[in-house]
Amino acid sequence: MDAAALLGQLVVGLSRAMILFIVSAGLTLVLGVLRVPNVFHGSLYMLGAFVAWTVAEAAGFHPAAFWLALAAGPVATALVGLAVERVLLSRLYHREHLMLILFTFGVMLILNDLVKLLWGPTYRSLVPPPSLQGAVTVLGVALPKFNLVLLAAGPLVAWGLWLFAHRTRAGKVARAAATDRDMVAVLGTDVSRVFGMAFALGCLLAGLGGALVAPTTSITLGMDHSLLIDSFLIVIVGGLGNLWGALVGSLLFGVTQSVGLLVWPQFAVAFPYAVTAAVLLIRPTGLLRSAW
Amino acid sequence: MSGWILVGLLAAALAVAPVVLPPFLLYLLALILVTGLLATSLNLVLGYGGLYQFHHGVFYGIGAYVAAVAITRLDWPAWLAFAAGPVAAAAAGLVIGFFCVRLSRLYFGMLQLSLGSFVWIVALRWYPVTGGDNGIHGIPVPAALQSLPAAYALVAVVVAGCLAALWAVVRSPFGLTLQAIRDNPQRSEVMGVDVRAHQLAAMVLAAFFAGVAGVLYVALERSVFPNMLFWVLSLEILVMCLLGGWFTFSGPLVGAAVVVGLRTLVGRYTEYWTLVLGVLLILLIFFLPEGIMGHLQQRWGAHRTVAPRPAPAGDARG
Amino acid sequence: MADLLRVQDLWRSYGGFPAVRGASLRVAAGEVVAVIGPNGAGKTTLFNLITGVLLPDRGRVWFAGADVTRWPAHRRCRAGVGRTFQIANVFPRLSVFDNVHAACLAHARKGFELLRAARRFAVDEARRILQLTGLEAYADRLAGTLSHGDQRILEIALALASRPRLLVLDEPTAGMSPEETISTLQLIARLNREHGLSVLFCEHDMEVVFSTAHRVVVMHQGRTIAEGTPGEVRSNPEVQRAYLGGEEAEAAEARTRTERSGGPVMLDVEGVHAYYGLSHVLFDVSLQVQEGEAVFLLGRNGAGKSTTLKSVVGLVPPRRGSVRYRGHDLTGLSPHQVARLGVGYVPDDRRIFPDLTVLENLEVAARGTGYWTLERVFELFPVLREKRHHRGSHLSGGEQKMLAIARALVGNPDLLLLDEPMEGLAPRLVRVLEERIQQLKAQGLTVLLAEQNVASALRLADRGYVIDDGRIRFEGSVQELRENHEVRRRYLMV
Amino acid sequence: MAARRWWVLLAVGALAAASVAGAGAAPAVRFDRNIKVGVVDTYSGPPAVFGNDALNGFRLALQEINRDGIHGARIEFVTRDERFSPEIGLSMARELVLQERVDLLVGTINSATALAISAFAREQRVPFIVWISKSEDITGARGHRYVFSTTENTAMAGKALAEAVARRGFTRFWLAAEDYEYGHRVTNSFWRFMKRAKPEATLVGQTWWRTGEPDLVPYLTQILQARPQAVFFGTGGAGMANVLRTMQVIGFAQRVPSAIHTAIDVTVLRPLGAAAPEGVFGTTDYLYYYPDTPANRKFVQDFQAAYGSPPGFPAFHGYITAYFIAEAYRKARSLDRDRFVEALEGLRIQTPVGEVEMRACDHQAVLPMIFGVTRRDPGFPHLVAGDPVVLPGRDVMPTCDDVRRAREQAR
Repeated sequence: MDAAALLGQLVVGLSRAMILFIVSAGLTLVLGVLRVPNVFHGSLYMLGAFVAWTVAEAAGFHPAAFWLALAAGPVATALVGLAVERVLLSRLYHREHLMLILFTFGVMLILNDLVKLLWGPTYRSLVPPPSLQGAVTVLGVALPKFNLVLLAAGPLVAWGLWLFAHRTRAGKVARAAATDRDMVAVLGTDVSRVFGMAFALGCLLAGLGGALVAPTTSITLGMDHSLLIDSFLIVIVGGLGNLWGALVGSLLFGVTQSVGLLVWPQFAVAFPYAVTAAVLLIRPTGLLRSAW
Repeated sequence: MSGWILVGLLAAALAVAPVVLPPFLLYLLALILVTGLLATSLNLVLGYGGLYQFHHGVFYGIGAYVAAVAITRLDWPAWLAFAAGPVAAAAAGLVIGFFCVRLSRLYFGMLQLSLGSFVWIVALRWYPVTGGDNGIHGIPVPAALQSLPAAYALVAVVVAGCLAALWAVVRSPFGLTLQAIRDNPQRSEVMGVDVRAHQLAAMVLAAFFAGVAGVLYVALERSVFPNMLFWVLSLEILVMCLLGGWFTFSGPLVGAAVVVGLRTLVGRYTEYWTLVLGVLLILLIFFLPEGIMGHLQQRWGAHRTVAPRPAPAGDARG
Repeated sequence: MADLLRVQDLWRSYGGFPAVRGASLRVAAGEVVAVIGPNGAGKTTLFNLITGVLLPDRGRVWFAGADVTRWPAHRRCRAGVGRTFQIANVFPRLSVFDNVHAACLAHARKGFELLRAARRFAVDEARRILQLTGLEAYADRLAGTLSHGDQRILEIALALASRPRLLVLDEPTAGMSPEETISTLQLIARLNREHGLSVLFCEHDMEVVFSTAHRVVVMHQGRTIAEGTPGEVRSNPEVQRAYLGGEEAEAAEARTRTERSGGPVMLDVEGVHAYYGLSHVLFDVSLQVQEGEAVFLLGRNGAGKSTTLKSVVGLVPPRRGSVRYRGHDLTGLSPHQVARLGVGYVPDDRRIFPDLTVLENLEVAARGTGYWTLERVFELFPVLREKRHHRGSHLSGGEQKMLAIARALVGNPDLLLLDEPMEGLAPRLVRVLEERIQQLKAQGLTVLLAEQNVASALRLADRGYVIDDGRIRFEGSVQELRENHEVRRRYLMV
Repeated sequence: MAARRWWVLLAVGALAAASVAGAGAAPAVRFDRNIKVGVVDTYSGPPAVFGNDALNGFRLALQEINRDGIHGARIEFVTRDERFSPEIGLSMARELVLQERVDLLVGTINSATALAISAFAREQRVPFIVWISKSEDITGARGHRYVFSTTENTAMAGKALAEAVARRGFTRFWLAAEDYEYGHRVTNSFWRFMKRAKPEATLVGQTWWRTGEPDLVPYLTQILQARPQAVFFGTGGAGMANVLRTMQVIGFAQRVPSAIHTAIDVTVLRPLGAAAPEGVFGTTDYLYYYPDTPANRKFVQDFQAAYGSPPGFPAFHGYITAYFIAEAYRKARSLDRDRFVEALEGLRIQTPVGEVEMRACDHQAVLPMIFGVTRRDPGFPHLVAGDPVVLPGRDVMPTCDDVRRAREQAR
């Protein structure tokens, strides 16, 4: 194993980590503010990919429509999330957590079947515009050009979320509501709207992850399954509700897998899980401080 | 008293089932019994213990896999392998429980979900032993169990025995203590109860009975599949408990009957069975939060119950 | 008499805030000892340290001759320490009988008895305790459906099940009706007399303390400052000053008050009944606040002050009765709607957002374009400006109090509900805060001040109400209250 | 006892078969009911593409068959969606046999389900014909009297591809596969046959990724860095689409020759359109455009007319399965399951790719394999197989002795 190969795999692993981060950031946001482990988060990721594909297809896969398609995915999932939260979930906040989790499971079952109904079982592909097709050589590794977009998107999203949480009033209110929602209410803020917004934002990130992953892979039913478990593990390893924890967890996941390929390619898939297990056995509440 | 009459009638119905039911319905009944035992074992920790056991299916799968692997790969005598399944499941319950009971409710569930997922991944990837995504099929079972009525008889007798044992546990000092812990762990602690030890013991017991269910599945289907350890199945078992009523003893059994029955029935007409289940689940959460049996109990006033206390905002530590 | 319990110089902090700093006491076998002290004096924390719910940072606890300082709660329970909690703490989904039975089983160490039926163990014991506590009639009811008072008695029953030698009761009569209080006191007395049980309890109701306790220990700001017979404590000047807020300071005060009655009615609470779950907390509470007034709502801990304020802001919506504010009906509005109408609220437990900085705590609350800007709030509380980038959880108790008030102010309220702003603060800080509140009043803010510190309340307010057991017991001006010794003695322990 | 009955049945069956054969022109038989086929396959999720394609081929054939009928009976069928999940598939099969009382079972895309149902079929003595899933265990180590396969299996695919690749002179290989039953089987048999064809072949390394892995870039870049002379990929369906796309994006196939079973298949290449890479070696047992024979043309035309797109390999399997069933019943002249099994053994039928035999020793249809290299062609909207070569079925199949040995070993 030479240094160049290691660096190459690191770069490759980073772009995967970025997708994981975007999705799990949404999950951890919802966990932190609403304290709901949203089981249909993965379905939204899938939905985001399908919507992006549909918009691109409607535009005849015109290169100019590509970015529009990428934007349409998250917007659609945010709307779906918002609708579910406003109409149903918001009526359940006073109930036990178990009910909230099972509710999101029910929504997952419905959403997955709806995606099947609407798009059918065929797999689709969303081709990036010519300028982003093909690969560039980074550190001797052929890296798809679109992965550069991912490498940029991750930090951008992290930065954006940080700005939101610390520089906007809404973000600060959401952080405050995470610890004491009644107090936020008596200060004159409609907490339920804050929750709706935070939930929609979380869902938006799931859809964004899906839309961003769409040009790199086949868009299929079931693409949500392994991702959901991965992102749950990531937020647990990072510390529930902790945004930076999601970033750390994603990097751990993405990088251990791609670097693990150099060490023991046959079992590289198991590396992230082994690392997660090790972390949790030592620190059962995750690496960074949990918001819970 | 009427309860015992009902139990007697049910036992009689189970006894005559092989004579009156066509084979497929007999098989379905056996499957419902196995699933019902699985759901009831979950409810020992969920409804009676107040633990968010999100990944109970793991113990079911471990019980089934250990029995299957012992028979097909290690050439153990079938009955010995059948005994090994529940023991292994209980051991897994001890290990997973050891790490989980230290944590608060939701973290408990989440950690369990992740530890359970490791077990699932092991089953899915350890091809030489577990058969990977393929599972293990055509497991040779003792000649006495070859026919469906024989397999049914085993399932019916064992499930009835396990339910009786679980009933005894629920009514025992341990069961009462467990319910007290569910209602108020802190108060129990101050009362002199070692809360974690009880929770751990409950997890081991529940895992054991889930393992029994897993072994019965092997006896009935002669197959094991990695999906038995997948989190989706675990959530389905949770749904069964909720549907039947997770503060009642019979609820999970009823829930299992409804879910397994509907899956078979609806599955014949539409490929969108999960959509139906999802809608059913949401309706349930909104309109029948105490589940079918819980609702009936309230209606008939067998016990006066109160709505579960809403978890206060900072509850996670509970 | 040998000491059954001995506590020596206990210390315990929460997140930098020392709740108990040097508490010592002893309880002899067969003795009934009361711990008194203003809210926030550290009584509950002390009890948690004694029963093992919390472990101390420093100090020692001996029980029956053994050093139990590091023992976990369940081990102390087995050694003979039984306790109840400040808020009803039973097993709501179990029947009353099962509640007690579970406790008896725990005491009998039958918790791991798996297969034999529970009813084969300790049933007589459970029945005996139900009888002793007068709960037999409710044996089949689910505990969660009992009245608040009965739940408290059930709690005592649970504590008895462990056959304790010492019963530690945290405000056993809080929130009880007078009848329930009397029967509870009789129960305690009987347990002490007939069963030789030692009792350690804390209580705000001085009637209860002085009629029940053999000895009284006084706590203030986390320290035990005095002890003695009820008579001795009553006449101890240090206790007077610390506990009762310094009558002499009040007497020395000769400021003229601007009597400002006659403004339009701003807040009109009428016939409000409020509940926590099933327990009825407020009974037919009515009060009025006029524009520009400062109104006190006095009462000891658990009397219903906080609940009254919470039912105004919508955190505990009244089940019956109405709350009107400037012509708006507040009943049925959610808290944020109430707040937007101009009602500011400072909770007694501060409720600072711990993960947000001081500045962010204020930004989250800032609302409207009124007088109060961040700048003006910082002028009022300069220490907050210094610490504006510190996280809320890193502030001291006094700073958190100030932040809580500042946070309410930046919402530019017209009516400010202050819930025990002085609670648990050092005297120096009390002075500072009082000055600030005076300033606010002078600026024309209408204030409803819930206090148990009589002196403070009387210095700050124009007129007001006394509440006890969830009922308004007195209404009148400061002068009238000052002269009404009966009310002050009965409801305010003065 | 059970074994004895089996022998009696066999004896009776053999006698009956002999008498039928002996009688030559036997008297006309009329079936007193229709033949009922239970189809268990995946009709939801990504693999449903294959399940639906196979069912369409099956339907098309049934239309033709039912026009004349079989001894006065028609073939009916019911479908059940196993959702790519063996326990559901097994449960469905059980329902079809015990409740719907079907005469035989047909399915499925999922190798794991096929093996599970096969075990059940053996126990219930119900014929089961596997039409898409390719695990060689189905008719190999775990084959039995009641299971048949009308699809090429991993042994055939591995052997065909290994021999074709071996001719090109590579010696240093990398194996990369998706971690599921088919991936394991096809990869193992490729390597087994490669070592047999070229004992000096060495393995540089191997990679396994899990099913549904969205991003294969790390895997492929790592393989490139290890510089093998050729790579074998064991994957199918959506996973295959992912491999091909990623190869295309990072220019993998241009740098390392790659071989994938079904890489030249239409079901794989059509959805990818231009996103598929050129120069990948592939095999399949059916192409709608090659060989361009009248029989194939007719099948393609009919299929295109009925379903609006050309048939993929599953459609071909579905189509010949229906004909195998029909011909076997014609020959058995009975609805008896054991008579049907015996009639199917060694049966030869005419298909769009010529005569196909159901080999009696292992119940495996003897299908030819086509080898080719992916290439753009202006005449097609998708990539096609360039330089196709047909390898006769009997050359790529394990011998009856191999199968017997495998079965003995499994026991």
